Amino acid sequence: MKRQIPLIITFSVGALLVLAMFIPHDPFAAANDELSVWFDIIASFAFILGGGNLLRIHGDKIYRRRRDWPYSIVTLGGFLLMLGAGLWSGAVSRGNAMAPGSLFQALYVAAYAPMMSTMYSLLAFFVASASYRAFRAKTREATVLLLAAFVILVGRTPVGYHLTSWIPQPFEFLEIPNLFGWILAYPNTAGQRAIMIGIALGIISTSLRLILGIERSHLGGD
Amino acid sequence: MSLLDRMKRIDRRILFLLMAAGVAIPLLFRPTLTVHPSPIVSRVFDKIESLPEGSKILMSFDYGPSTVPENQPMAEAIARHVLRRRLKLYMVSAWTTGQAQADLLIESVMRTDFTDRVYGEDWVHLGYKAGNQGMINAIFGAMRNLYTTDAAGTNVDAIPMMRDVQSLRDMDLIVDIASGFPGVKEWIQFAGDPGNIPVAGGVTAVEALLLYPYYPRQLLGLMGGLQGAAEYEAALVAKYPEYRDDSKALQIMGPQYVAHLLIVVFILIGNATYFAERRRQKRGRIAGGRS
Amino acid sequence: MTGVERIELWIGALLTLMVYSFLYRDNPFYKFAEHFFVGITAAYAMVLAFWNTLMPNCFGQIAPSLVGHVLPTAAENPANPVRWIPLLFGLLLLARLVAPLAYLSRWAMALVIGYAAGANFTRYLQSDFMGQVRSSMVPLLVRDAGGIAYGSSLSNLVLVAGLISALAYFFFSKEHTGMFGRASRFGIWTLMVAFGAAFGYTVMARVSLLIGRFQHLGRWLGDIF
Amino acid sequence: MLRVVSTVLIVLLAPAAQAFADPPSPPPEIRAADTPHDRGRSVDLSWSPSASEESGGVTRYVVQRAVDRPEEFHAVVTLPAGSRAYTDTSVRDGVSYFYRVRAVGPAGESESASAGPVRASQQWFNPRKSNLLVIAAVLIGGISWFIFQASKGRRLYIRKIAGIEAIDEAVGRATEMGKPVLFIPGIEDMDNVQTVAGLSILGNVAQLVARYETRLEVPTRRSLVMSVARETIKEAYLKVGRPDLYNDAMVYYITDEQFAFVAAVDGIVVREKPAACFYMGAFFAESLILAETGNSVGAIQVAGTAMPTQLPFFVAACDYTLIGEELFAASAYLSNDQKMLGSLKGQDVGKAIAAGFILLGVALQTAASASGNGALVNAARWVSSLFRINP
Repeated sequence: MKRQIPLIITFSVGALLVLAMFIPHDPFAAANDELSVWFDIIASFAFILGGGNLLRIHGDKIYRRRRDWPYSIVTLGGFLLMLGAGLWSGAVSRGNAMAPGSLFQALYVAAYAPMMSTMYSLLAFFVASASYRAFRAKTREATVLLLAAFVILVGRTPVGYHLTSWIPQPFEFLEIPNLFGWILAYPNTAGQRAIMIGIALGIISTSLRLILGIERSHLGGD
Repeated sequence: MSLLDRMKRIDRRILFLLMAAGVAIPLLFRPTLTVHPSPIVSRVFDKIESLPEGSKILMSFDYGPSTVPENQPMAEAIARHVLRRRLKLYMVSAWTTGQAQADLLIESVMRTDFTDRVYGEDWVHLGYKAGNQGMINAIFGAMRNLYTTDAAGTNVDAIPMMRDVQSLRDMDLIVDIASGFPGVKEWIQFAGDPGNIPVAGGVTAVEALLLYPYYPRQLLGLMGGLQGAAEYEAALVAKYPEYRDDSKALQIMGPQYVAHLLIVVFILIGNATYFAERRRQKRGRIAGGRS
Repeated sequence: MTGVERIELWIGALLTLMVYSFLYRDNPFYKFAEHFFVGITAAYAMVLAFWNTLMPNCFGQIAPSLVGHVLPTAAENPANPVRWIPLLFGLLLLARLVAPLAYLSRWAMALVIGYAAGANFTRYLQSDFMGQVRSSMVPLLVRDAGGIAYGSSLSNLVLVAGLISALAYFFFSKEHTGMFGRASRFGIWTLMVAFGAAFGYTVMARVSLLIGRFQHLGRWLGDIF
Repeated sequence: MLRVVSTVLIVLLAPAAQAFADPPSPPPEIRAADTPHDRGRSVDLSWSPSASEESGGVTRYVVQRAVDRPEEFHAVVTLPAGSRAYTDTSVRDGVSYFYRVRAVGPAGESESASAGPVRASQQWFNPRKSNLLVIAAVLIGGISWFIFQASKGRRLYIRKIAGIEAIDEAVGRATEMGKPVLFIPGIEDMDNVQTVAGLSILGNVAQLVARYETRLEVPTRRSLVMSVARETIKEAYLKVGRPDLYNDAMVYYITDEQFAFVAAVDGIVVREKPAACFYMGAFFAESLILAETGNSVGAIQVAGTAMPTQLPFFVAACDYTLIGEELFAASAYLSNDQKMLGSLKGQDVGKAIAAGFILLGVALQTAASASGNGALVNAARWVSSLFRINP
């Protein structure tokens, strides 16, 4: 039973959504819309589940004095501060927690946004170290990858233009800016498309297995 | 230790430092550069340019602060263009962080350059709804299923420009400014393709490549990364020169170029070291065989 | 700059420097920023889900008059008892936090997975399978005003050959030997060109982010001096 | 100065003013019909342009609607001059509507005759999607056939996937070094099929880990993924007879924000120094941050993703990478379940169909372009239309 009911739910919901694609009549059409909202609501509960787990994990860490436990106080402090600010800000401005001037919005601007952007910008440094370390012509495949990357990198700068602008007219397609566009439009599209078609089939067959209940590792044991 | 060994074992922190300097120094001097719009960007510009007055443009803010340097200039350029042409702008967001970005845009565009355009008649901010692609699917069927109010909590029935909007099909163009999932791909899959609504995108350079296969049949046009934003700004400035000073993307192309060249140099040195090392090993092997 | 803006700028700049310190090595400043970041973001997601989804689309539709005290617009719509169902499933999800009832959360999970499978099935079939197959049907011989356009014809050949051979690489039920092996080898090369192009193209995006941060730090330095 | 300007204006505007003297002629023809193949609540309108439109005598059209009788018309929408059609999506099903279009110009307005009654209704099948239905049926058929074959015990050949052996090797090395194994099942939620594939690979890795008695760390960005990952690992430990080694603490939720998650994982990597890192599922920009940090502590890294944007970074920075569809293939391959392998074979049928039709389309297009033959052009168009999305 513990397994049957989830399998029935998955099958009915999945099959209903597939059918709704072809049957524009109610109840299929309406169910399609309604299920989207339901999904949305369940996803919102997942955030609450996440918050609950966070409290549990860090509370436990502090209680047991695990390694680095004082930092868990920082996490919990930030969590409770943001949660309180958000619930308060929403309550006083008709549900718009991000109303300009609210504490919640201020925390977002002062702390959330800068840290997020900074973490993201670490990529510029890691791209540099990866190009030094990993982009080496070790094999024929690696060489092809390297050459394509090289043309695109140079092609995005004015240097690309100046480097090859001397090439005479009938061979102008060899100029780096032209080569840049060509690589993107043809070999790149060919590769991306093959990946996309493959992935689409992977997703289709995995979805089918899920709907039919063949793939059920996510449900765990009985 | 030989130069080769030193290059091989270079501390990556030195590379980090070089990168930081490569961006910071040209940022201080700000060289000026010229940019020409490529066809994939022009198609978006031309579409907005050709729509009759009063046409409806849905703009989705599907990004967050982390990609502001790339996405915000695109969003601003589009918003300026749309309002300037007296088209109607509907702003939504499928990302939790998108709503705040739309607010920032309202500050920097609507409240500064277009104070004569009326909220609710020329533009409306509907805000974020959760659900990712499900959200797009839901408003494709019926807008009011999710958007019963705008971002400020006003009932949509009280908003004039929402009266003749039932679903996404009523839009003349969807412009998605995005940096990941859900993004342009989902707008194509859940709105553009099923409803035959033109979808244009403004995405980070990373996402752009992924979208090329949809162009031009399923995707009207695309601004890819800062370069794409700069190209759109260039097209806008060519037609409406008064926006020259608002062109944020055009102004930071200099550090971009230096950083690119730096990475090219890293790749070259990395490979030179690798080949020198390989030659040394080969020579060593031969010598070893002889003894 | 107002006082609040100045505080925001200072907090932002200091947190930025704390995160960057990780590039040198792990240290207490980074640990502080990391743990603080985790805490506020988890709450942020919860708050937005609560105010933007749960209140208007769930609680507001179940008990409009009750929610109407905080969210006046909710009271304008009639009650929609159907929304009890997702509420129930949402609560089942939280059953995970109570050990003996944990298995009930699988029901909610099953609904999520069923939704994902059903929605993805037709969407990917439509946009990524059919759309891509159709766009690939290009002529290998392109004509223009002056006769045969050799450049475009050759480009189309590269597109088709690259695509078919890359598809061959993804063929799992056949040994990659002989003719088929050579095709799949060419397929890998096509994939590598695509990857190289993606890498090269991406660098611009990554650098833009760094520029954005430096501009932020620049404003902060400007405020100090 | 003012006089000059006004004179110029009068001279310029005089001919135009003449055209505006009369009200515009009404749109001569209007048609209204229920929008076909839809879910109802929609009526398609179209009309022929007013004869005055060309001379600039029309500035806009106002679509009007009446209920039950062609009286008491109310405006539905105002459209700019040049409009020829409108889809009214603000109607109710089963109600009779009448429509007319009013042409409005500088010199007045005029109305078309009314069209109707028209009733909106829902249809039971959308024939525009019939090609989608056929292709879906073929794929479902192909996949199900091989699943059925496999379940009857027929052995199916599936080639080796390069990254898979690397998984064994990496877990082995972590055991030797006495260091933990880090597994990240992507950063997307359970509604992404890649996450499901990543988790089924996790099930396999967990079996190895349990057998070798190594430590496993699974930080997740989504609470749902955490729940499922726990179930998966618990079952894997049970399968190899080591349920005693399992505990919930090895899988933990961090936060839903992408970069806060990355910040925390980076911290875990530099502090715990795992000897093997697995990244299996959907990844975004963090791919390179994770892979470079993992590399800096000397871990063996195996990645697998169907995110084309991140593949280049994993390919460059990791030791092995499962590319695109290989991620799904690996999850089926590792499960060693014949039914899963059968569905993998079904996927190959899909690829063969794609490649076959692409080649057929290309051949027909080429022949049509070379010969200009009308029949070939039509044939090429027909083949292409089989895969159309928006008829």
